[in-house]
Amino acid sequence: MNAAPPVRTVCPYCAVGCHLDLLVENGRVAGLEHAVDSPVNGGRLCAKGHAALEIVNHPDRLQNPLQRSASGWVPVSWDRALDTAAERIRNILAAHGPEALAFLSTAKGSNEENYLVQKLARALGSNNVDHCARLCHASTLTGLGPMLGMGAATNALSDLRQSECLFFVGSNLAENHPVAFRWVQEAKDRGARILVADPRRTPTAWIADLHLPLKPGTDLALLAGMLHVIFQEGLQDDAFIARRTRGVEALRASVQHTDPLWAARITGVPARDIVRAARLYAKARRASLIYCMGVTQHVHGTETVRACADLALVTGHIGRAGSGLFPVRGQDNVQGACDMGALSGLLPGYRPVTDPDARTFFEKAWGLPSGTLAAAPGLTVTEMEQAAGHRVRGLIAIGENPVVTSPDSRRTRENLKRLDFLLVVDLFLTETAELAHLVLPAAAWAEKSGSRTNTDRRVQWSPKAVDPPGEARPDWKIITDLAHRLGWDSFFPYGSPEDILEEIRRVVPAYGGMSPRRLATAAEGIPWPCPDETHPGTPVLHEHRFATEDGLARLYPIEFLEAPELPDADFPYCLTTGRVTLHYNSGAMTRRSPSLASRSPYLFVEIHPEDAAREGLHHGDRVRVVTRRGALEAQAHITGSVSRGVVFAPFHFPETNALTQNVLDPSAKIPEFKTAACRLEKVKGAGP
Amino acid sequence: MNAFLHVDFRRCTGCFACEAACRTAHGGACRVHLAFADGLPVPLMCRQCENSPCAAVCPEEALVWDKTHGVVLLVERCTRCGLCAVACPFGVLSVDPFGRPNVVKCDLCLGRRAEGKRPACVLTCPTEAITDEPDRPLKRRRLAGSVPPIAARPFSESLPAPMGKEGGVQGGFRGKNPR
Amino acid sequence: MKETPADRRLIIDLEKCFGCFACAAACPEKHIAFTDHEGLRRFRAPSLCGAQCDACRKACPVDAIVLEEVASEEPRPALIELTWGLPLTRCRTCGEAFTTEKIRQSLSDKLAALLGSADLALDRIPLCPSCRRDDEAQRMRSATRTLPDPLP
Amino acid sequence: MEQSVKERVMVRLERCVGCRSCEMACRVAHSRGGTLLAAVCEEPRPSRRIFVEQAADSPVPFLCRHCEDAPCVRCCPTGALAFDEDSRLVIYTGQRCIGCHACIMACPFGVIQTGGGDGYVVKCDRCPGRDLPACVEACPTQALVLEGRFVSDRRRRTAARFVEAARGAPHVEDMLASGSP
Repeated sequence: MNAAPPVRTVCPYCAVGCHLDLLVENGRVAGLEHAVDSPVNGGRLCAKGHAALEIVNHPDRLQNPLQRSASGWVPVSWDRALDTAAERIRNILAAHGPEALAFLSTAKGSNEENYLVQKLARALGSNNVDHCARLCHASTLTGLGPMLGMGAATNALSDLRQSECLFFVGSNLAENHPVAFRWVQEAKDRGARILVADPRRTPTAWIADLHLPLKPGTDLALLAGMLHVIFQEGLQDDAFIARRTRGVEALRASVQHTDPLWAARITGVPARDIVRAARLYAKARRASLIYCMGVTQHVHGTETVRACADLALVTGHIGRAGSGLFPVRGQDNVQGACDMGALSGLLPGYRPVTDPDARTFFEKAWGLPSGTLAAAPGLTVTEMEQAAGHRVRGLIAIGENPVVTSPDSRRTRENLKRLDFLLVVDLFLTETAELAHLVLPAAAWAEKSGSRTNTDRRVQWSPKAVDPPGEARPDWKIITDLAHRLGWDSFFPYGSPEDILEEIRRVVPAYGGMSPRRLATAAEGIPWPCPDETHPGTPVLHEHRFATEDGLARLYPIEFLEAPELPDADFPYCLTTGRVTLHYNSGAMTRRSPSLASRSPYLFVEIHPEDAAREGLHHGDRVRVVTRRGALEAQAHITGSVSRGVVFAPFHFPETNALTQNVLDPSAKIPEFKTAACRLEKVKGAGP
Repeated sequence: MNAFLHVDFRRCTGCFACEAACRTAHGGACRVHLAFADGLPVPLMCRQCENSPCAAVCPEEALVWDKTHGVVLLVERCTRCGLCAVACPFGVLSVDPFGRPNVVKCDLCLGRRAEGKRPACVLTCPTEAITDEPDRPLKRRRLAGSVPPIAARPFSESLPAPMGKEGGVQGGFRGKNPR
Repeated sequence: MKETPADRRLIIDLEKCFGCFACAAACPEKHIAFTDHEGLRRFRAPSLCGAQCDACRKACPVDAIVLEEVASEEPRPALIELTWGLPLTRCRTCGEAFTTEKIRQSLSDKLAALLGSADLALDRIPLCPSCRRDDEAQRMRSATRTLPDPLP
Repeated sequence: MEQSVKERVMVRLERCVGCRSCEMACRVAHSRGGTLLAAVCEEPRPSRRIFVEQAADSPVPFLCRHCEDAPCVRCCPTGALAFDEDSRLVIYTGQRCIGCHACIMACPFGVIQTGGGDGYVVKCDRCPGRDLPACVEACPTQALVLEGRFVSDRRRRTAARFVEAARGAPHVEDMLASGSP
């Protein structure tokens, strides 16, 4: 063969962490090779993975720092850009103090980059650092943290194939993590039962033995109903409960009245199916519960996550191979970004900022003067956006696109416009970057090396394959340079991502054994916790004890609460949002990929045939969806795969989140994305 | 491998990986088409018909069926008249009068197979819905019993017992073990 | 188009031509052009051709092209543009024009004879390729009873 | 044409011992030579239309069930597969087949395969020349039987079970399994 051997990188899209072999010719990514020998994906790649090259070589990539001027964008040199940024940041610090500054970190960046962002923010005295995990799995952290001691997937995804029963709650694995779905299919081939609770008949539900099409926002009632059946019929694992958990009595009392008939009334799922689901899940020898944003993106996200964990705990389906609890993450490094403490209330390694010992430890480790780290938790993503232009005067957004991803996005846009200084670091001139004062060009995944942690806690090293286009730079370099200009040079002495990883190993015990050399040679990465160099990593969590103080899991009682906005006479339908297979989150990457966008080019909403008939809508009509916050126009797709009364819209298009509610889960601060009351209006005079 | 790709569309999740892989492998036009019936996907590509209508109508006999390669285009004979595209009952063949390649159809990844690799869509399909070894899915289907996955049914009225628990193949022949 | 003594007369047999584009694809000089517009496939070609090849004649599947030497004694014919058109056929389902009526007819007959039945020709040939795919998807799904009932 | 409804082949699962005699008999019956010796030497190898698979705990023979509203018939684009109302069998006509393999993909039982013969796919044709299909004839334990016999046998078994249950003697299952029907 000619040329250099392919470079094995980790796919930049979802959290499965597939390997992608890049062919490099003349310093450019020329093609990709299926990584057939990879234990992660065995050569498989989804459509987004295949299209990843279109992002690296995209003509619209930013190549120079851009500064806003009266006449539009002006390309400036890096020196000038960084100087400007440092000066503006210093001005804000001087005038308003560190609380007026906020950092949006990114789950698309490596562990090292997230670590640096939070370190810079905290060194400046601000805990206002957060990232998009707040919008997807924050409730997992607040829910599972106190129960199990750790808010992460308990098993490797490949463990799914050993399960005899897979229960999906609000997760559409087939569409969102296609490559991981092969393990589900494999389990099914071995005779496993698949249960899917989802208001839509998603591709995951196509292979389900039992599909529970519940009303959006009623997952908690369904889970409570199932727990009632389990206790009623004595299907719980009493030995496991006695040995490893606390608080079962309170839980049992709380589900005393939540019988299947009650749950059926609330969820719209026949009681018979709830009973059947409970029996199938509880009786299986090995069962897995997979949940996703259908559970977390609710006002009651934390409670629902806890109900999921309760279900897994009382049946003993946790802490064994093939039995686990899987909060499936969306982004390639959302797990890592959380581990690195890019969260307003948590320091690296999930140590709370309110803990004085933790603060002292990090002040020592980082060589900062005592008292530098702020004790109060900072603002979360949604709070930052609400406070932007008011309390928050300066925002540094790295690889985030809040104008598309935030709920009630119209208000977010207004707020961002009022900022004194908005710095955006991104690959493209995104919807958010268009509002910025300064835009810095970042390097894509193939243009920088770094470690990334996928959804089953495996830390993988992704090496650099090519140089960034033009003057674009990797995020870690940008942050280091910015820190130097802010006068923190001695605290940011990094010359490469490897240097940063060495520091991470010292301060985050779970990453202790992950030397750059070891990561680079581990074929499928190392699952944390991995405390030292000889430790093989931990594929199954909670095998012998939970990560709580006394090693016992806490069971939490369930209290059912209704969704904050129920359909009424004016807004008779329930709008729910989700992903489609060809697009990814804000669409900043996928909507720019010609091959993906051509197959799914426009926004659509799915409507049940009966509802469509009532509204006089036909397939392909233009329809206006109106909520109390705004309206969007889209093409109507009439399909029987959504339940009656439910309207579904994918959230990859900027229009969608103008409609969603900005009410937050009180502890996780995650917004209610999944339910909103809406009405449908036919748009006159426009054909398909 | 057999000279056709076996599609078990009941396993397809409509993830478009096959289309993307095909585009990557052939650099351009895609030869796999995901068609949808009421929202459910069916991947379609050249079926490599052994007595194929496209070959039958070709005036130059440029399309021939071969035991190992399926329906092969002999480029030097082809005049790009486009009759094959009209004759193909599955609509998976198209002719570009001026472009290259002239006939766009699944060639079972001829180039990749020459290098000892499997066809791109087969390799990349996450659920093994497309395969070049039909024996595997057929055997799997025989063992899975008579009823295909519930797939489309909203509520399963009866859940047959899983394999290997209560013995024998369930729900299969009328002559089920009475025990 | 240069006029050289070796020009040959291009004669199209409109009875035979059924409107494929083999000649247009074959001509190395791209003298023959076609457009599909408003239900008609319109061909344009020069009446005289100086190229020393007979690619178009060889490519024509129905032998509708004759290249006739212009005898040296006869007066030089004027170079005009030949245009001819054939009606296109529209897809039975979506109405998209996808081939000429004459090709569709000829293939239908041919396939019916070949298979001893008209099933295929009647079912699929009147559809455009994309509708054939949809039809096939529908047929496969309904044959295997994997089409869903709407959710309640 | 000696036409009448052809009885289908049924399987008494409890009797199958997995000897694969049916597969062999099927190959021989569908070989050109028609004898075991000829079939062994024949090239290409004659194809079988019955498959004995090892399921979880017992061997199971699979063959075409001649569905009355069959997926393979419904998706055949040329009508090469059709349900014959007279014999009540799914009949394959090789001359009309274009070999598109759609039936192979559609058959929920996985009993249609590619192969030679007078067409492009092979499936059970219930041995048109014979009174008793080759597999039924060859089965040493009579696990494969024709429909009529199968049904009457099942009826007798059930009746016997009721009688035995009424008398309180539980041994009938064992007797039936060991003795002849």
